[in-house]
Amino acid sequence: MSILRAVLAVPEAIVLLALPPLLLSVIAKTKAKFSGRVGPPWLQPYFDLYKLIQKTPVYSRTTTWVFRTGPIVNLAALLTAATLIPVLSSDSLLGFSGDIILVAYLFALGRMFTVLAAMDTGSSFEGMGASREVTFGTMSEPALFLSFVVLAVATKSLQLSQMMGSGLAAEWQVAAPALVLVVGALLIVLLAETCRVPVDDPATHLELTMIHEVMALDHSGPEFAVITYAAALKFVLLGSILLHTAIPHPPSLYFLGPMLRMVELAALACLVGIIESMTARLRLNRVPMLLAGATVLSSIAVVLVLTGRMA
Amino acid sequence: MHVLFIMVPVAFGLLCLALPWPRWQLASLVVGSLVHLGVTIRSWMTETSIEADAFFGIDPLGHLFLSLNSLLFAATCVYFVGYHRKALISQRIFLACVLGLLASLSALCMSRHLGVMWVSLEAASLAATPLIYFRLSARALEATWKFLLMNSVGIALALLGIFCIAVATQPVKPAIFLTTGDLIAQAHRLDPTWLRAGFLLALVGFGTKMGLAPLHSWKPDAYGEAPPPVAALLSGGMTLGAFLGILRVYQVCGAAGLAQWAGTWLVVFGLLSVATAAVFVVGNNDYRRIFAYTSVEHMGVMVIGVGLGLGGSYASMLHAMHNTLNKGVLFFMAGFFWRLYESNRVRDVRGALHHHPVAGVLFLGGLCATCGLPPFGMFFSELGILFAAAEKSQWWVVALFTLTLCIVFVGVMTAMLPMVFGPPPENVRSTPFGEKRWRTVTMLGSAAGLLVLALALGAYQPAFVRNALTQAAATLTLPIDSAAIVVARAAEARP
Amino acid sequence: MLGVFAAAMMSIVAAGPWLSGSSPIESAVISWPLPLGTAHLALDGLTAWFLLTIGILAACVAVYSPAYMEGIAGRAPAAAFGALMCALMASLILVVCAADAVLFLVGWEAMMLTAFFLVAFHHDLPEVRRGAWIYLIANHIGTALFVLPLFAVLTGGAGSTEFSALGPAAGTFNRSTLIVLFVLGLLGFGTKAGLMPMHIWLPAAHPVAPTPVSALLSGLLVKMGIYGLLRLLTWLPPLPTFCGILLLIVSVVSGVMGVLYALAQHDVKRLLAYHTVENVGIIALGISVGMLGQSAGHPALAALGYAGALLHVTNHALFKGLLFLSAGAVLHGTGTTAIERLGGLAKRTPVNAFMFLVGATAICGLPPLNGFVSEWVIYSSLFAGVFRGVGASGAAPALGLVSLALMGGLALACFAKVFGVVFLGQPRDAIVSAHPTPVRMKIAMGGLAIGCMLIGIFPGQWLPLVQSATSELVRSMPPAEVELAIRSIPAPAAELSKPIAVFVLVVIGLVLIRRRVRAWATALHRTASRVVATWSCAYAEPTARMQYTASSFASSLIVSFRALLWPHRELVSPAGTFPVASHLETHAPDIAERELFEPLFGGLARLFAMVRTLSLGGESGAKPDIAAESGHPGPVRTLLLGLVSALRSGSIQVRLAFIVVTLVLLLVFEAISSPTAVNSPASHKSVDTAATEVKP
Amino acid sequence: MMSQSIIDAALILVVLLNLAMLATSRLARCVRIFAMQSLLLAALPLLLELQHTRALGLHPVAIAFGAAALKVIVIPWVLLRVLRTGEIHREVEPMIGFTASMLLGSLIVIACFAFGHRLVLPVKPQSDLLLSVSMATVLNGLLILVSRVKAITQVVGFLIVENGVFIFGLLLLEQTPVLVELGILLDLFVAVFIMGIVVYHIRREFDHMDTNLLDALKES
Repeated sequence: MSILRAVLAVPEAIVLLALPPLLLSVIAKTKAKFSGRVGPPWLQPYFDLYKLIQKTPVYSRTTTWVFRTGPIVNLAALLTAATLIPVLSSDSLLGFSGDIILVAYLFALGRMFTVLAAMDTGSSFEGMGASREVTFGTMSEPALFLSFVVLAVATKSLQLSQMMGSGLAAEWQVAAPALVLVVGALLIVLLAETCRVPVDDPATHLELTMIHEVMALDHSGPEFAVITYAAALKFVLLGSILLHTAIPHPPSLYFLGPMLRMVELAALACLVGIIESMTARLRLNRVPMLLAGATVLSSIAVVLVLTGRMA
Repeated sequence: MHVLFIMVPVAFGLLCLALPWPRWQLASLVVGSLVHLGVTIRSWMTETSIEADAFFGIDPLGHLFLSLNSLLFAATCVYFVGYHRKALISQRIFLACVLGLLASLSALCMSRHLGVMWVSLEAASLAATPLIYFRLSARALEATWKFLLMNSVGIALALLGIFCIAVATQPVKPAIFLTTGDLIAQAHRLDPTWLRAGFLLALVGFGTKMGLAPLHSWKPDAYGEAPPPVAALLSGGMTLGAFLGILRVYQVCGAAGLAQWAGTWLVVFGLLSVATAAVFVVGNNDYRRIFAYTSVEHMGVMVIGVGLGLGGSYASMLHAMHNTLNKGVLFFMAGFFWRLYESNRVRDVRGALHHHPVAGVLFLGGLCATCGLPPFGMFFSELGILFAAAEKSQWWVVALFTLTLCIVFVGVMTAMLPMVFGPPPENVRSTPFGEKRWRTVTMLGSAAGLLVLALALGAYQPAFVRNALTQAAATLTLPIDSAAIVVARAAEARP
Repeated sequence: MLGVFAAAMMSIVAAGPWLSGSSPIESAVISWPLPLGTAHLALDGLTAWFLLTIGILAACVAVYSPAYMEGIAGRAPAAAFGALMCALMASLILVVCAADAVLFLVGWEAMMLTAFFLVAFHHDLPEVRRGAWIYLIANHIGTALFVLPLFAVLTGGAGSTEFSALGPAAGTFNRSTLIVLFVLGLLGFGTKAGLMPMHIWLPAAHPVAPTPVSALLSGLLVKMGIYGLLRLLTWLPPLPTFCGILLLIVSVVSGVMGVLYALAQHDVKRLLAYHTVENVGIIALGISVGMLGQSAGHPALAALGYAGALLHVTNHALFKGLLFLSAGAVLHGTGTTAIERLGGLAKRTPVNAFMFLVGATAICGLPPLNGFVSEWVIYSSLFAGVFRGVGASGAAPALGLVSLALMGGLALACFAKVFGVVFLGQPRDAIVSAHPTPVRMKIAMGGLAIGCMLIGIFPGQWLPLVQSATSELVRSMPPAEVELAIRSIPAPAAELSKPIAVFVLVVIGLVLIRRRVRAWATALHRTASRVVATWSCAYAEPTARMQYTASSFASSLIVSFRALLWPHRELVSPAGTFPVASHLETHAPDIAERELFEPLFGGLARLFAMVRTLSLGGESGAKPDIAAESGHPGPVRTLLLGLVSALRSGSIQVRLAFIVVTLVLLLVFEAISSPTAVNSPASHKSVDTAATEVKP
Repeated sequence: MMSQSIIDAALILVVLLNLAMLATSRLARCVRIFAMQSLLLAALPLLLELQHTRALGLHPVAIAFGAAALKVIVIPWVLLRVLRTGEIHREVEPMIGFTASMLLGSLIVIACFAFGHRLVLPVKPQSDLLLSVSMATVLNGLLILVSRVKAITQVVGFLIVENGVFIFGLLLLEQTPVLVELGILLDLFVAVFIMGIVVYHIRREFDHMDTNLLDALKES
């Protein structure tokens, strides 16, 4: 890794850390526009985080250290994943052959600890949310891996930054249909993993219908801030995986690339906002169908790629 | 030397009849068997030679079986001291019959002449008859009648078979005796047709006595009703005698170049026996009858081994040895449980391990030995037979053998494990004889002795044991593939 | 116990030099006369790897057991337990060290037997007896029906029982024989390893065995099945692709079904047993990739697959051992392992909770623990398989990938359920009290936990150890490429360790930051954090009964996989204005047990009963329906009736008839089969003349 | 030569006695028939020896007298005594009717004669009938064993089988040494003696001799 890359990594990292809340407010703004409201100020998420951080937390007497560590481990896992996933520039800091597996399992680690932290309260609502979280997580994982298989086979690599970099741009001419399916699958995975409509509605206050929010019912103060931030970060990471797959940048545009990527992320946020405004939440027992659909899409893509490679 | 083997038991048996006091009778029984054992051990020290055309002589095969019998009898007599009850009608006759059985079996093992062998085998079964009727109950009587009649018919057929062999020797000039030595030497000149007929008749006859399926049906009754020590003698000793009878005839057939043909029949009967045992063990509720069927199974295994030749017959000898030891242990323990729980039924005997730990452990050991689990010897013998079958690439034998043995294992374990494990039932007495510990000690001691011996010989095989087994196996297989016969045949064919 | 510990240490020491460098095979023939075969021991890379596994786990169990057995006071003496454990150790070591078929089988059966006695240790309880029985029968059937014939075929071909002779002999077999051998091995060793559908003994035996024994069963005995399979593969030449795909499918089935059943269990130890099935599936997945690589001639692929399998063998031994010991601590403390009755143990036994969490994280294959390392290697081998297009042009490895991912997710769900319900929240059953965990047990668990962490955080130092073992497995391939392939195994590990280190550092950093922030916030408001009742949407006083139960937690997943599980739910939904006593239960009885084995055994038993009663009296199944035929019986029916009644009576005539019939059949058969038996009168004369001229 | 025809006649008579045994309905008569048959058989070795070599050797004489003493006098005496002491209901009670068993028996005889003269002996026997007759006798004995229910009749059946074997033994008169044959006879005697005792016990235990009722022991 060249000195230049190292130097450039610093501002990129800063941007990466600063970006997520903004995307949240982009989504909020979009939804506000659609419902004809003004919406909160652009920096509202940052204010919220600051407010939460300086609050003194309230703990249930049922909880243990697991309750406190859960959010931290989750955030740490996501931050580690961020060093492997190409976010703005199309290569990653610590990427190595086989890092896709690590990324997937880091997400899983985060989920595990969020769920455990939720169950630590012993409240039936959190238990409910945890159950749904693991259910949907389990079901979205095959779709994610199958999409990875497609990309890996297409680019003959197990390193995210190579699977989605300029290598993929060439593949789009060859295996476009497969990749389109993969993009679809990844979009569904994104919505499910970041608990967005149609899988989950972060805006609702009916605990019985919630997944992600209900798990955080008892978290307060800094823990809650960490959770909120981690959710946003997860959105950014999965979103950039989606974008790098859908719109691989040719290496020709050097520093334009990251800028462009930020715009695309904002656009993705808008898209999610639009989806949330247009569609209604699915019934919970319909959600597995959606995820199964994602799995089907990606498996068809796998078949296409394998047969295509045989031909 | 040879005379001693027969005269010692006879003498002590007469002593039993003569002595008025029960204790002394018992003493003479034990002493007699122990002296016999001593003579046997002595015979291993000294080199024994066989004179030709003598009625008696000790060849490796007979020597092995003789020693096994002697050992089993010694253990059983010690056991019986602990087992027997005071109010015993005609104890003297019983003891005399035990020693008579020993004498006739010794004669059988040493006999070099088919006729003499037949006589002593018949004598053995006649001596065994009163032993089975020991309990003087209706069931015992029925068992006795069935045993007596079936064995007599079988033995008559065996005699017919021996006569057929005699007919087969008629072309041999000058005429020869029916001594095994002569027969094997002259085998290539025997009339094959009559030899075959003789073999089949002898197989059925001795097979009835040995308890091969479908001729086995006297076994469960006799073993179920006879007092357990007697059952041990029958299943460990007398069956060996009948087996020896078959082996003698098989030797002749082998020498005459009919080994393949005879072996096939042996394998068929063996598989049939193991399969029958498998069918009848599963779900059986009388543990002595189950043991009887395992005896049928083990007879089958031995016969299969011999039928496979070469490696198989060594494994078969090994199996015969361990069968004797193992049957001793099983029936000794059966007798102990009979005294402990006063029932033959499996479901009445529970939780032996808690109830009487030593007995439980011994019984468990016996079970493992029966089912052919290492480090007991039957594991090796059955494995050896399996390998022998595979080496001859007789895949059907391999498949049926493993399958049926597996079923027997399942049946035995399913029936017997609950006897050992779990909580014992109420209202059973803690020791069979109240305060008389020495009885318990003698019974369990003799069982433990046999079990330890089986364990030792299973895990570790001293050189002389291996020699004995291999030599015995050699007498079964060597004439078959020795070049001498081929040469002789060629010489016959030339003029 | 000391003996066990010593043996464990010895095996580790013995294994040491072989793992560092692949030195030549060291073999020793002991002058111990067995009735059959030779007492020939040998030590190679593969053996060393399994010795290492045995050593580590057994040592910790040896430290753990005494304290545990003191707690669980049974009627059986502790001395017997110790002796049996030593015997089990000896037989385990014998199995991996044996270089002779007979010796191997001796060790194999001895291991089965000693483990049986250990499983049946608390045999006062009926369920213990049943579990032990199932264990014994299943294992013996596996051995007797499949392993023994396997070795019979091999030794029959080789003409010797030496392992060294088996390889060359196997080289001469034809294709179909090889497939038969492999299938026999798969069935036989698969039974021991607990591959579906031969797995039924694991969920039966593990819950009832004393916990240290369950740990050994699941950590070591099951691995002996894997060892046997690998040993078999070292002898066989590269097999047809079909075999690899078969193994892959079997392992996928056992993996997915295993974890699904685990999800449906209500007893911690039973659940862990099903997870053993799953992990064995993962190991077998690696092996199958290795086989595919071998049959397609890709040494690198083969090496990667086998290496992943071997690594997972050891890792599974570590974390499954840890989990079982921790579950044992729960049992030791509370006296139950029923998930629904437990809860909130993290407050009362925090150390044990931490141990269990480590194990759970590891078994879910989550970084930064050892489970992830091996699963990562297997993943990359599967990806490589897809790239190379082995196994139905890459479809098989792709299937493997997806199902492995599915297994990961389900395992996560499962252990979230266990840990969340057992250790978190409040105690669900007030009467269940928890004693503290004894120190020695803590030490033992700590050892295993540290092992998991070390392997997980420093994979770069761990992976090279597996090289010599792997090279044993791919020896049949061109050595140069093999050398290269072996070298290439641990290369990415160094890369892998970087981000894992980052993760650990980030966690530590965040914790520190969290401290500072809290201090700062407290300084700001001069109020420390408050502790109140769980809010849970403003219930005034949430009780323990209001917690989410394990069944409900798992039910959504179980329901969505009901096509595979066939669970039956008992849902008494609340009804009426004042609903009372409503509850939900989901049970998933084992399909293999219910649909395959019970009918099989039942049928056999019935058949035998019929044969028995028909041939020698007793209650005959056939007689009534013949007798029931009304009206005047015709001749045929009379004959039948007569036959049946004759057979039913134990009468002496029938038995004599058996003899006669047998005899007649034999003679007739001979007379027909052999032409020499009956001569024509023509030849009579010649014989007469011969006889006369012989007569003087 | 005439002795030849005498021998053949004797053999035929033996066979007829078998059939008579199958037909008779009285236990005592069964025993007596057996005794007569044994008498014929005891005479046979002498006849054969006379025909073979004009002089009488020790061997056949010993055999003849041993057999006669045992089978003609002692054993029938034992059996009849058992019959008398236990007031045994004197009917035979066959499982297969008399006529049926007669038919079966004669079928057996025919088959044996048809098959027997096709069998080649290595050395020409003194009489071609020996082989067939012995086979017929053995099989008839077995038939009695299987088809009769009285314990005593089964003993007689066993004795008939022994007689058949004895006839076969005559084929190799010069081979089997005297010792063995006497041993065989002795065994036979002891066997029957013990059988007699057991039969006596059976009667005392069950006060019947009907072996049909001896089926308490069976698989359950």
